[in-house]
Amino acid sequence: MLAAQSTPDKEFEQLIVAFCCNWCSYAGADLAGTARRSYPANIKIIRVPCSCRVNPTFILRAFLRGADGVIIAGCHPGDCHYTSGNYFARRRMTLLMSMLSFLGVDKARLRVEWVSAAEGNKFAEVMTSFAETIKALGENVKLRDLRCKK
Amino acid sequence: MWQEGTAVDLKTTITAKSLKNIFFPQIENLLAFERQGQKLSLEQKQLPAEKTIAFGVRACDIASFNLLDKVFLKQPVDHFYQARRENCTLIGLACSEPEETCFCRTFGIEPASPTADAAAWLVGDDLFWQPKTTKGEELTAAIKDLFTEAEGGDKIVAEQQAQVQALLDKMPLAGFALSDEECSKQAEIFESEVWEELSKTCLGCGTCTYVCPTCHCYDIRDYEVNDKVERYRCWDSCMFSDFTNMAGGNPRTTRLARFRQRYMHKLVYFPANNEGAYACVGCGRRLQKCPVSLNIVKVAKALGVTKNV
Amino acid sequence: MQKIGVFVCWCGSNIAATVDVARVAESVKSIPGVAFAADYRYMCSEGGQELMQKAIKDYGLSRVVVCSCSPRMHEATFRKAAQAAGLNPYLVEIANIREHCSWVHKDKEVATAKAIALAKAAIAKVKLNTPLVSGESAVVKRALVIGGGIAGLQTALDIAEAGYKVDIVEKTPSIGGKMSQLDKTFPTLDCSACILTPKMVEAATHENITIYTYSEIEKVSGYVGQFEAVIRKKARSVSVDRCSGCGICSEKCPSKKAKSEFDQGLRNRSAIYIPFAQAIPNVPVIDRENCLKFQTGKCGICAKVCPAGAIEYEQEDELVTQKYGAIVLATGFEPIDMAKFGEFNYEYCPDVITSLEFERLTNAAGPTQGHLVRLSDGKKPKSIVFVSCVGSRDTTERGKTYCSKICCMYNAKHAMLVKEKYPDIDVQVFYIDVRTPGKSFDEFYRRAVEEYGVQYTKGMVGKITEEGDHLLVHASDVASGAQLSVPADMVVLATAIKPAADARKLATMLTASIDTNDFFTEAHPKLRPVESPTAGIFLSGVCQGPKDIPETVAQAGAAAVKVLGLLSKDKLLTNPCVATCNEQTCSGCLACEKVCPYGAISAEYKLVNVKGLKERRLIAQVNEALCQGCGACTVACPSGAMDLKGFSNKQIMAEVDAIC
Amino acid sequence: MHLTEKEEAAEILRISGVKADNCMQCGKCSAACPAGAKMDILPHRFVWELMNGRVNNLAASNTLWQCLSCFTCSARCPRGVDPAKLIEAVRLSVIRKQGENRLNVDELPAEIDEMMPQQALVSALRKYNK
Amino acid sequence: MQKIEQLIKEKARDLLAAGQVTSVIAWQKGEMFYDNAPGYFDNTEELDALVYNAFCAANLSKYLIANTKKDEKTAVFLKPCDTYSLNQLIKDRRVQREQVLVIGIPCAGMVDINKVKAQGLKGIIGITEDGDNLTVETAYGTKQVARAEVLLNKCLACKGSAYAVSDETIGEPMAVKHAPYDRFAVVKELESLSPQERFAFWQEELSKCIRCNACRDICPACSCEQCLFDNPESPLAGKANNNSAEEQLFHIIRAYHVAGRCTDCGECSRVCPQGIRLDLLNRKFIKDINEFYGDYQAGADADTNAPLLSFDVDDVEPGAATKGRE
Repeated sequence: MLAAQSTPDKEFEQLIVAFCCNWCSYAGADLAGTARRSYPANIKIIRVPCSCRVNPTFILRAFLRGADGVIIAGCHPGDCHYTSGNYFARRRMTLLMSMLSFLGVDKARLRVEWVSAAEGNKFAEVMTSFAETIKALGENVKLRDLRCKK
Repeated sequence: MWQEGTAVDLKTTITAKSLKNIFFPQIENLLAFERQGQKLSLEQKQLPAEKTIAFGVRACDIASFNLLDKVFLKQPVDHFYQARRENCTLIGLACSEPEETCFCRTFGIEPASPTADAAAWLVGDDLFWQPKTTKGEELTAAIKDLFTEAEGGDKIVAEQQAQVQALLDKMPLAGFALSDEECSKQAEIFESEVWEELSKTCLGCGTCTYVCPTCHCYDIRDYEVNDKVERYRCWDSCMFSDFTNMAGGNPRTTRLARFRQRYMHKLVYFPANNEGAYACVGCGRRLQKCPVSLNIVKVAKALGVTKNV
Repeated sequence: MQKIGVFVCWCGSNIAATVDVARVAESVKSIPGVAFAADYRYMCSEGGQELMQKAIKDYGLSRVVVCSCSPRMHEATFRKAAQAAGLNPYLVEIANIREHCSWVHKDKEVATAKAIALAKAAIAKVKLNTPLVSGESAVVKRALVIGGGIAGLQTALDIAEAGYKVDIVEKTPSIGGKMSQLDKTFPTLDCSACILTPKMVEAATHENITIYTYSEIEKVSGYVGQFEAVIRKKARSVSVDRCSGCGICSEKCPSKKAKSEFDQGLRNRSAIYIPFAQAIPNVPVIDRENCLKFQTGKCGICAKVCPAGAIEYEQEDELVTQKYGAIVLATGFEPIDMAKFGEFNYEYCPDVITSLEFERLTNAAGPTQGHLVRLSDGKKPKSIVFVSCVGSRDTTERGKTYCSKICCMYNAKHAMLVKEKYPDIDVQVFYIDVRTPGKSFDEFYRRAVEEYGVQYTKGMVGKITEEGDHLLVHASDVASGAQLSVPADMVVLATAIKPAADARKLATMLTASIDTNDFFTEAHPKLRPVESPTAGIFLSGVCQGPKDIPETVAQAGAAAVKVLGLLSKDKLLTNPCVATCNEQTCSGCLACEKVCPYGAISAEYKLVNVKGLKERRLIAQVNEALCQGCGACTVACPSGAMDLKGFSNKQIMAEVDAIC
Repeated sequence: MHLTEKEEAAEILRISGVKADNCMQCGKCSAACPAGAKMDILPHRFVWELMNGRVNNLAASNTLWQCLSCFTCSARCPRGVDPAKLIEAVRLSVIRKQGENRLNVDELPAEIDEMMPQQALVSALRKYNK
Repeated sequence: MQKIEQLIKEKARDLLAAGQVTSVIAWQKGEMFYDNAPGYFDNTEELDALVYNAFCAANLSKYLIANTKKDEKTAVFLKPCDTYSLNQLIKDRRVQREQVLVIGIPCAGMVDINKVKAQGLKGIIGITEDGDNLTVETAYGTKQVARAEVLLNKCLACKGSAYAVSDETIGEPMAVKHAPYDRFAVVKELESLSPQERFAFWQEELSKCIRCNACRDICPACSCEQCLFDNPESPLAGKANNNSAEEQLFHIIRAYHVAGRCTDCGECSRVCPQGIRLDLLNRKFIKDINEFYGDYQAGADADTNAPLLSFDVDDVEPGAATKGRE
């Protein structure tokens, strides 16, 4: 049975995947850009039409491939461009987070945030605070496919 | 793998999972290759070289290794299997309390006298030991101070063997025997309409193939890992829907076809290619583990290839 | 093998300053499938697009990745450019290395590494792009305008003039909105009713315009070109056809204790009332809360006295369903509530009033027939103080952070009107900054000071207290540094303005974006100020942000032109990134149909050929016209049969793999 | 170490934690200040001076001692600036420079003069018992 | 249970003889007495192989999927807990209700042969039921065993004798006598552990998985035409777990797919050849759904919307939900 051991070769370089919904949080990220708000560079944003497009298998795949943290940003409940998208996303992510925690994976590695198109500052703050949480948690060794880590 | 300090359980007659994975593990990386520009570098995984001892192997599992040898050691030889097989000394342990699902005698296997590198009998607290092959001799020599000459050992062992035979005769599957002549009528069995009825309730899950000690099918896949590609081998089951996915399509699309193939391989095709040796050792794991209790005994009876003994 | 062209944009220095664009182009060259990679100073410019088109032709590129600014900015531009070069526009992917990289990371090394990672993700995704063709959906040649103020009227008139049908839905019993409450309007001081009433009549009589007053929007569904709105026509309890507007019923009505909303509560009105003289339609409405007939079942005098027999107590709310191609939001504004501003003593001193109440006082049709008198004792005031920025420019949670823009002008207007009619009244205005920008506005304000002797004092009013029969205004004169306690007979507060109360409810209904101050967010503050990001929804008037009447009318016209741009098309290109169901793996459980917000999924029995086996199965079908591409169904589908074109499971997985 | 006036002003702003730059000089704090009449430098000008790096005239002003710390100005300020805290900060910096205290505690007369307004007693205690 | 078997045989004979149904689904005798298997009975002669005793745990509702595709009428004998699965299949449109004749049969709790063996009994030849005890006849002598001690885990969490859906019923409802049992007890216990201990528990438990897919293929809620893991197109297809991450991945996704549709019938952990406690994963989801979105029993009826296919405007926020339970 392969024990998952972490190999802290070089200074731990965290890798965070952010799924941002095109209408709100992606626009919030753009606004954070235009306002020149900075946040850690190891956060990489994937654009999805709505937070309800994020399939838990994408998140598990990201963890499997070595992501240390995954954050899903969507519109504030009620403001979704597709009326009910983020409500479904909210339920799906609540159950997924609870199950990951049940399996012993640190719950804080997966986070859901509601950021509107007008909240550039909040986007930058959320990303910075998430990066700090992940740095504190250290490298993700529990859900990582040992063959895939670079 | 046994580590220091873990208790040894010799009581259970048959293990849940078969022992084939000590020679033919469920997943195994065969080789890896990498492309630098136009050059392709090949990295052969070195063959497992560590010496191992398998203690407490039942007669049926030992017989299954002989069947697996017929597959993996025939040309072209599977080096990985061969390396593991040669580096391992098998010590058979005779059955003292057979299960009701055991029918190893149907295939001419003596539960009480295992034919491994060395045989052992556990009677009460003392263990009787008898080396059989050169490897067995070497091992016995290496640990000879553990042994004391057992006088009258044969008598006690023979007594246990008789006892086992008597117990087995009481079992429900005692009278189950296959007629070689019936099993060789390949076309007739293939056309039999019994398959329809039998295969209807099969789930097509693959438990029987993975717990069976003699099943040896595997799938090879290339796994893209960053800029390297690893070729790895893993068990596969003929019961899975995509088992025979080929370039041209999938010849066995219905569950009936897959179900029939599984049993015909055990009862008909394998004996035809291997001098009449059935691809089954009667360990009974399938009888216990199949979710819908389908097994070779029921199929054989339905096909009418049994003979009464 | 794909032939991918990668174009890395400098964006002048916006990207090139913190991202080594040459190294990005260089490092992607080694990725299998990339046939061409180059960096260019301005990819969105003429030259940039030509570079791309030339490369597509010369290298026979099958896919294009542009590493530049946000796709929300120039995705359309690059797609058109690719299309012009003969490549399907949906084979272009954008890597956002400006807003998400160069602008937010200072260290060049780090930013370049991230840009390369984002480029790799885009390349991984573009390999799996499939050529898509936009579908078409018909456009209903009818527009809906929500709100009957000057903004709604102007937009409706401009649309109707172009020959399209327009419906106006107004919440209050009459169109006219806040402008109908004003006395004079700046900068020309012409009477508000004189310039508004003709527009109201024009709208009422225009054959292309239908007006629903005393009505609200119940529900809106559908999407651009195919909206469907349900309008709730609240029961007026008066028959619009038979009523002649004689007003006898209002006179005779015994219940007079309701406060008139039109007069900002400065006088009462009867339960059956016409809000103001020039109201259109000139038909009264029964306010059921205050009507004795509805509350106690007795009375019924109005029915008896009505010469035309137009009173219909049993009238019920009526739901009208109507299809529209475009919807314009013109919901206007309201003054903020003074409850949190105790220091001005608004609730206890009747002589401390808001500017809108002042408008009613000076209006000839107002409660005092235009005579400027104190509300406490009815006497003529000898001195009036105007206070600017009450609740505006306030970063605490009491007020609004923004400047309400119109108060400085109407303060000067009020000051001049008082001085012109009653030269002996002392008028003082306390201000922080007088903001009267634009054509002839500053001259207007200076005229109040130089010709009419209005006293402007720079300094915010701190507190208002009562002293005997007059008020004491405590302020400071920031210029001289002195503390003032100015006696005043009347104080007018220029309160901040906020969007109408039900703006947020409408935003949810229309899925239009709305900001934290409840103003509707425009698609782009500079380039698309009159459109909502939600296609087919347009913004007219103060609902989009504080503005005065000239700007409102200008923006109303602009919104109308945008609507005409939409309605003039017979067919609209629909978004091709819609869901699609793989018949081979669909097990017909229709979990997708339950999560689809647009009801775009139905089910049909079809003969499906799965690996040679023909079977009759229930298969989910996507109506490509209704589907908006949110993707909820793709996750609800356990077998992965439902996928989304443009954002397919494999594409997103490829991006995740490329990033991790 | 001897700070220039500009540095001292910046230091006071830092200690008080007040974001003086938010001030738009609307004068509402001075308008509502109950002790404003007797102050030579009204609160809004107090903030203005500090914003522009001048503190000496503030240290010499009587505002420091007239201010009753009733915090009306801070409550009313529409920009969330806290003038009372700035006045307090300057007052503290003055008190800490020994010898410049206005009144020594033991100089207070034994029995308190009944004409002394209650408010003055309270603010005096606030000022001295720091 | 003997007389119930007789009633079932008569019922099946009448139905087949009258041609009301083309086939009947029930249990048929196996080689030993405890390995009864689900069986299709198309004519009355086959009926003597029909059996109903303490070893008929298999949930027959999933077999209806195949039959209702061939628009024939099928009769099926369902225990109370199986009827929930049928409701779920009807809700997922995998079974056409009008082509199924559901006959509810009482159940006094099914016996787990491994628990019998765990009591030290080997070489079992026969078991007879009398009242609350079982006499077990083995090659080494006979022994008395109390039924309550050898019940299947899933019967300990029996949902009562009511049928969620049935056209007709046979016999009187029987109660399952077992010690009081909280089906979430183990889940709660696991939740109280530290993340490290939980991870170790699951890594140990899931490492036994040999990916034989029995859990997926027996599960009535897992009824896709082609499963995600078999579909070469899907990026998650895979035949074996290469490391602990992939083991967890397979089980999280399998449990997630049936979340809100799992009726807690317990078949997955019954058939797992490696004895992995898979029902704990499903019960964790059920416990969460009950806690966050109100008690929900999948299959209680055939129309209420599954929790993951509906929403409420003021649902709990994802982060908050797991606060406090580190």
